[in-house]
Amino acid sequence: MATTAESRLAESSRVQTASPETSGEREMKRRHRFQVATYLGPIMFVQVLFVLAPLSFILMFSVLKTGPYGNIVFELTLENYRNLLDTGYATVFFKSIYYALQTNFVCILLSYPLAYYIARYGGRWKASLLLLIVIPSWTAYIIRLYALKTILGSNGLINNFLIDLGVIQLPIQFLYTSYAVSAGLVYTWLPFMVLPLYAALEGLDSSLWEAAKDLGATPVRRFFRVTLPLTRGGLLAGTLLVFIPSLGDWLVPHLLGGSKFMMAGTLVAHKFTAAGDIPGGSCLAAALAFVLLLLIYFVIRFGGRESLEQAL
Amino acid sequence: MKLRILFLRLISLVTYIFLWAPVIVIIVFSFSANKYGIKWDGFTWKWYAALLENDMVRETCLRSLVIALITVVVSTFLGTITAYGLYKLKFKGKQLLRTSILLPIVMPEVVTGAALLLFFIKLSPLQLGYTTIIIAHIVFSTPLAVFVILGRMQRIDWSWEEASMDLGATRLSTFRRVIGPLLMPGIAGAAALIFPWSFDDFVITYFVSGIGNTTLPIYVFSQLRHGSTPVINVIGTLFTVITLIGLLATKMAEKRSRTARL
Amino acid sequence: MTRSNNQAPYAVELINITKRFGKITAVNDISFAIPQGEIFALLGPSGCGKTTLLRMIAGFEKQNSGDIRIQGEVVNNIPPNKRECNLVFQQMALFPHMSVAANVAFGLVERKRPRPEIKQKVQEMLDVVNLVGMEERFPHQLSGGQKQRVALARSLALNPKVLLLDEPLAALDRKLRKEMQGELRRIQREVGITFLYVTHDQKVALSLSDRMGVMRDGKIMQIGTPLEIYETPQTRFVAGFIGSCNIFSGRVLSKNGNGMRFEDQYGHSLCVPDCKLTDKDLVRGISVHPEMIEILPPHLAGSAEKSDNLLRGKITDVFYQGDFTELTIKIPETDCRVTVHLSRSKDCRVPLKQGGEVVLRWDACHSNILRD
Amino acid sequence: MKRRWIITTLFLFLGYMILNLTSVTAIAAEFPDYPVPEECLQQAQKEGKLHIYDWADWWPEEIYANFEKKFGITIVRDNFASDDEYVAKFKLNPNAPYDVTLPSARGMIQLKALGVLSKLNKAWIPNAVQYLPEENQKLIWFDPHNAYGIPTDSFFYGYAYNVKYVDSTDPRIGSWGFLYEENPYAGRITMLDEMFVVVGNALKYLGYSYNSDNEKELMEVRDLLMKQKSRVMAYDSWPKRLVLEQEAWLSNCWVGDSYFYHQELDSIRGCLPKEGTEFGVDPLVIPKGAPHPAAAHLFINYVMSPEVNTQLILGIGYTPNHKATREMVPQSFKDWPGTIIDEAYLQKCEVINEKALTGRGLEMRSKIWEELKR
Repeated sequence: MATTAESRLAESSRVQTASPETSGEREMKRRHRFQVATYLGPIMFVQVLFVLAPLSFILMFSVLKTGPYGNIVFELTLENYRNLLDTGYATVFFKSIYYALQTNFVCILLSYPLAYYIARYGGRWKASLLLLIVIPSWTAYIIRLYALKTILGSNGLINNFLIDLGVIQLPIQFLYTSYAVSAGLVYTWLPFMVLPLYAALEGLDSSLWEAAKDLGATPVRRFFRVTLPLTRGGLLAGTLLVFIPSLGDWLVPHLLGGSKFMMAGTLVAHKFTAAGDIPGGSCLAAALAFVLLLLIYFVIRFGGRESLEQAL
Repeated sequence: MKLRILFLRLISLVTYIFLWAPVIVIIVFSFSANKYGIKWDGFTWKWYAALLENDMVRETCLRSLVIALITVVVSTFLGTITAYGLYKLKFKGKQLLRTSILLPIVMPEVVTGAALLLFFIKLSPLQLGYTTIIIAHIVFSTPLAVFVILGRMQRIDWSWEEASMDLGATRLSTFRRVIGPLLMPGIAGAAALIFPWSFDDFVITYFVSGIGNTTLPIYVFSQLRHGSTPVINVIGTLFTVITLIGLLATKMAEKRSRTARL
Repeated sequence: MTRSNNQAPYAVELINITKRFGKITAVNDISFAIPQGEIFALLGPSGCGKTTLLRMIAGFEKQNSGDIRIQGEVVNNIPPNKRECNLVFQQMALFPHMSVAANVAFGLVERKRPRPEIKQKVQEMLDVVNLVGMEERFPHQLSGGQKQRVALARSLALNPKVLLLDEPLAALDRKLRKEMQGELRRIQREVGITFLYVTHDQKVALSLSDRMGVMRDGKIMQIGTPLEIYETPQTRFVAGFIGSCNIFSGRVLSKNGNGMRFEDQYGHSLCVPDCKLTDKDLVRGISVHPEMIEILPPHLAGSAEKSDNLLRGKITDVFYQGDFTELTIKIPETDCRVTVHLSRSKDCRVPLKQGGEVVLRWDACHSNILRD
Repeated sequence: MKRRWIITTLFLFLGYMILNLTSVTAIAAEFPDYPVPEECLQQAQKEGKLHIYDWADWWPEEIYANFEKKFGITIVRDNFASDDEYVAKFKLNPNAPYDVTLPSARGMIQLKALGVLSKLNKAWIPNAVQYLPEENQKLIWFDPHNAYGIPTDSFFYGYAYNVKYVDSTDPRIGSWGFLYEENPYAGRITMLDEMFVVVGNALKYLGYSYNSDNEKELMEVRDLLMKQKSRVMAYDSWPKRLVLEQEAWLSNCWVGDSYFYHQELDSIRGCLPKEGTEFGVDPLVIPKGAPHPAAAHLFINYVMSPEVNTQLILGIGYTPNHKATREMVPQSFKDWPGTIIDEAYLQKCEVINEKALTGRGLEMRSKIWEELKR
């Protein structure tokens, strides 16, 4: 009995060494699998259960019907997607994309010089100057939007100031215009542009500028040929961090735009609440998600994933 | 050259004013006697007194604080081990996992909130409440933690880890004594990002909150609907001041510990 | 530092070790053993698998097949933190957030030794590496050499059965490297621990080790004392790598009383010492160290003895190196170039200028036989 | 390092402790002079808790505080800001565990259609039975005999205007036309941010039914609203601050709101348009599966006692439904347009119904609204 077991053991060990996968390799694979499970199991669990499942849930709802009082009828239909094309939601989407792009552009215009200034001339105040950008965003977002409302109102600070200066006689209507919405969006998301840009600019070796200067580039050319291309990653990351939330923003058009127009986010919220059309809302949410994923895809494709992740 | 710096300074100054104006308005008007907190009608402390009497503010504030704390602890922990796994291990589907981790950040909050809400009530045994709020916050903030900590990991010399193991430390002890302390700036950075976000989140919380767990932002929102009340300005002021004090304190502590070391 | 007497004769034994990364074989069926108390250097160009081998011994990589024994005990399945061998990293890997003392104490704390013992051991180790008084410094406050000493002390503190060193001197400047080499030898004698030293710098390997192995493409080419390796490299790789030898390919034509007659690929007839152990068919070439070649003016060529090898050539390059001068000499009508190192003390009767005609001469016994 | 962890854990623990401690311990109640069914009271006190889902910052806080004090029952409140939000909550989660909710008529219609309301136990709410008038009940088509909901007040829509800026001699004042048609106050007008209300009142102005689902009529409304939009400053359901700061001069609102604006700012006048408007009620309803049904009935009975209801009406400025409250409110309140409604005006009003809320009517309204907000 013992001898047979031994011989079997010997045989099995022989087979092991003969096979291309040795025991060492197998042991390594097993340990590797165990490590993957330990370190990444939890996040996979969270991702599958609370990200992928809910998002597919949204997709599922988007092909259902709405009953007369807004109840969900479990009947498959593509009507929601058809509605997407012919009820002018496209206009809302395009308009939101336009606003988001505008916000993004203004953010870049304001943040680039700022980030550049801090990175190059900040000296020992760098950290403090950065904190000064971040701290306002730690005061509740809604409270700040209301304060912005106070500033922009026709009896607000800007108008009073201008009237006192004698620049204008009658208050200008800032609040509840598209300008107010843009200002609100820029205000809210500006720090998210400054930080990645700063990180990118800070990482630049100053000898690069010197080299460019040495090679006779003018400041403008130096900027466009050296600085800008090298901070592309930060710019892309900032763009995503600003573009996405401003596209989906809900409160800014509501509070600062006087609910006079909707952005994509408002529309989704509206569909879920006022219109009471959950399948329709799901469909819009899916469409919005799709548009964004497309965008991310292009950013990753042309900007590189690393630059994006690093800037995050 | 001079002109360029001047121009940069000017734009920076304008941007700083733009960022800080609303905050300063909040702080100034929290002392204004004006009933709607939108005009200067003389100095008063009464809104601060009113805050003390307001149970709702205290309760919601505490609630938000607890939610934010739990979120920070869980998501930095999850973020750390995930970042570690993503950084150190090679396996099939890693890129897919990375992309899927990005998803919650790139989805508009409205979509995330709506999706989670539908999921919680239709498919999960969980009642809407603290658990769902915290889960939703963790879902959103873990990716932030992962990428912030991953960024820090790229700056760590990994021979430190091997050196520690080589000197007889177990994996756990290596993490506790070597990698953990070295990752701390990243973890702290992630926490500093997540805490205010979680504390301040309106959209996602609005969707997934249940009975009797109104958080501070939701309370503030419902209060502000009817015209801003000065008490809200007081809350805003207190937060700004507390943040500033906290930051100053950490700075001082850092400085002292640095000098002490030398 | 007393060690138990009933120890195995070898500190480290490698038995048929093979390691593959995907399709690439990094270490290919290597076996050798290092006796107790020896400094063994593993020399090879970068990418030859020497670091992989070291990491396998330390336990950070797992071999695909073969056994590793440390003092006779098979350690294949023992994780790095349980192996009684320590690694000194090339980048030193001092923990930046810990003081020198804390760094040195790290492993002892991990082993839960009592506090006084740790303290004493740290002092002892700092004493060995000449760093007493630096306990409270942090790594960023130390110079390169000091960091190296701390790294060494940190590993030695655990009293390992073998200390693995991964090019620890590569990051240092020349002078410091030299100094640290001496220090390493001194420390090794003092603590009596077996060192396995990996390097790509043949000078370090030659001067530091008791024995050394030369590696190439995952295989050990030759093992021996530095003298053996330097004087009698067996393959042209070793010959070239260890001392930039001149190599002549060819075969042995005949054996005679004084030695063997060797003809290289260009038809030059050279004299090679007869090695009793060598079958003449195994000789594939010879190597000659450049410093063994003498330069004579052309008219003195006739004065050479029978055992001498003579070649005529033209100087193409002259490199002044300080303690010696390196000459490149081309043998006319062939592609053959010979390098000669002319020491300053040796008097040379030839004007060293480009285009000058010279005769090269070396003694037959300085021709070393190559087998590949 | 270790100490930091301990502190963090402690903080978390403390946080949870304090969260759990916030409930006030029950205080034994002295019982009021209105009928309280003994059985209901006993069960309610055993339940000890009441989950209310109602409008944010609307009803006076004392009503809840007094109830808690009186009966020793802890109230947990959640708020919504619009009927839509309210309905959406139940649509997404039909089992939302609330005991009492306060929708408007529209919300109640939709909830009833979703089948999530439970029938009231009339024996437990004697006050409601005693004080609710008959005449309204004919209009409230969706809930005959108040079987599912007890209307605490009624509401009508109108507008408030500021005589300091608005020409009070304009002959169109008194009609919806003043708000919807061309006027010199462009950029100073706010409209409610409510789809059914804005569309419905426009229909009333044009002489059609509030609930019309006629395409031609609704298209007319669309044109009217699109033209009006250029003059609108904001669609804001809570324009109080704008009105009182005199940024908005002409403001679409609930009748009760204008009464309060007037209390704070003398130059504000209210108007109940002569073309009629929606007549609605704000009923208290109990969802199916409410965890504390007795406490819910107790609360409804409490709110329908004359004193509490008067306190409520004076706190919100809406039209009283309650027979006794109508007598108890002061004369100045009675004089404000729209707070006390006569039978003749009521005939011009309509209650919202399924023609507007479902099918073609809803579809057209959504389209108009989405186009308006594009």
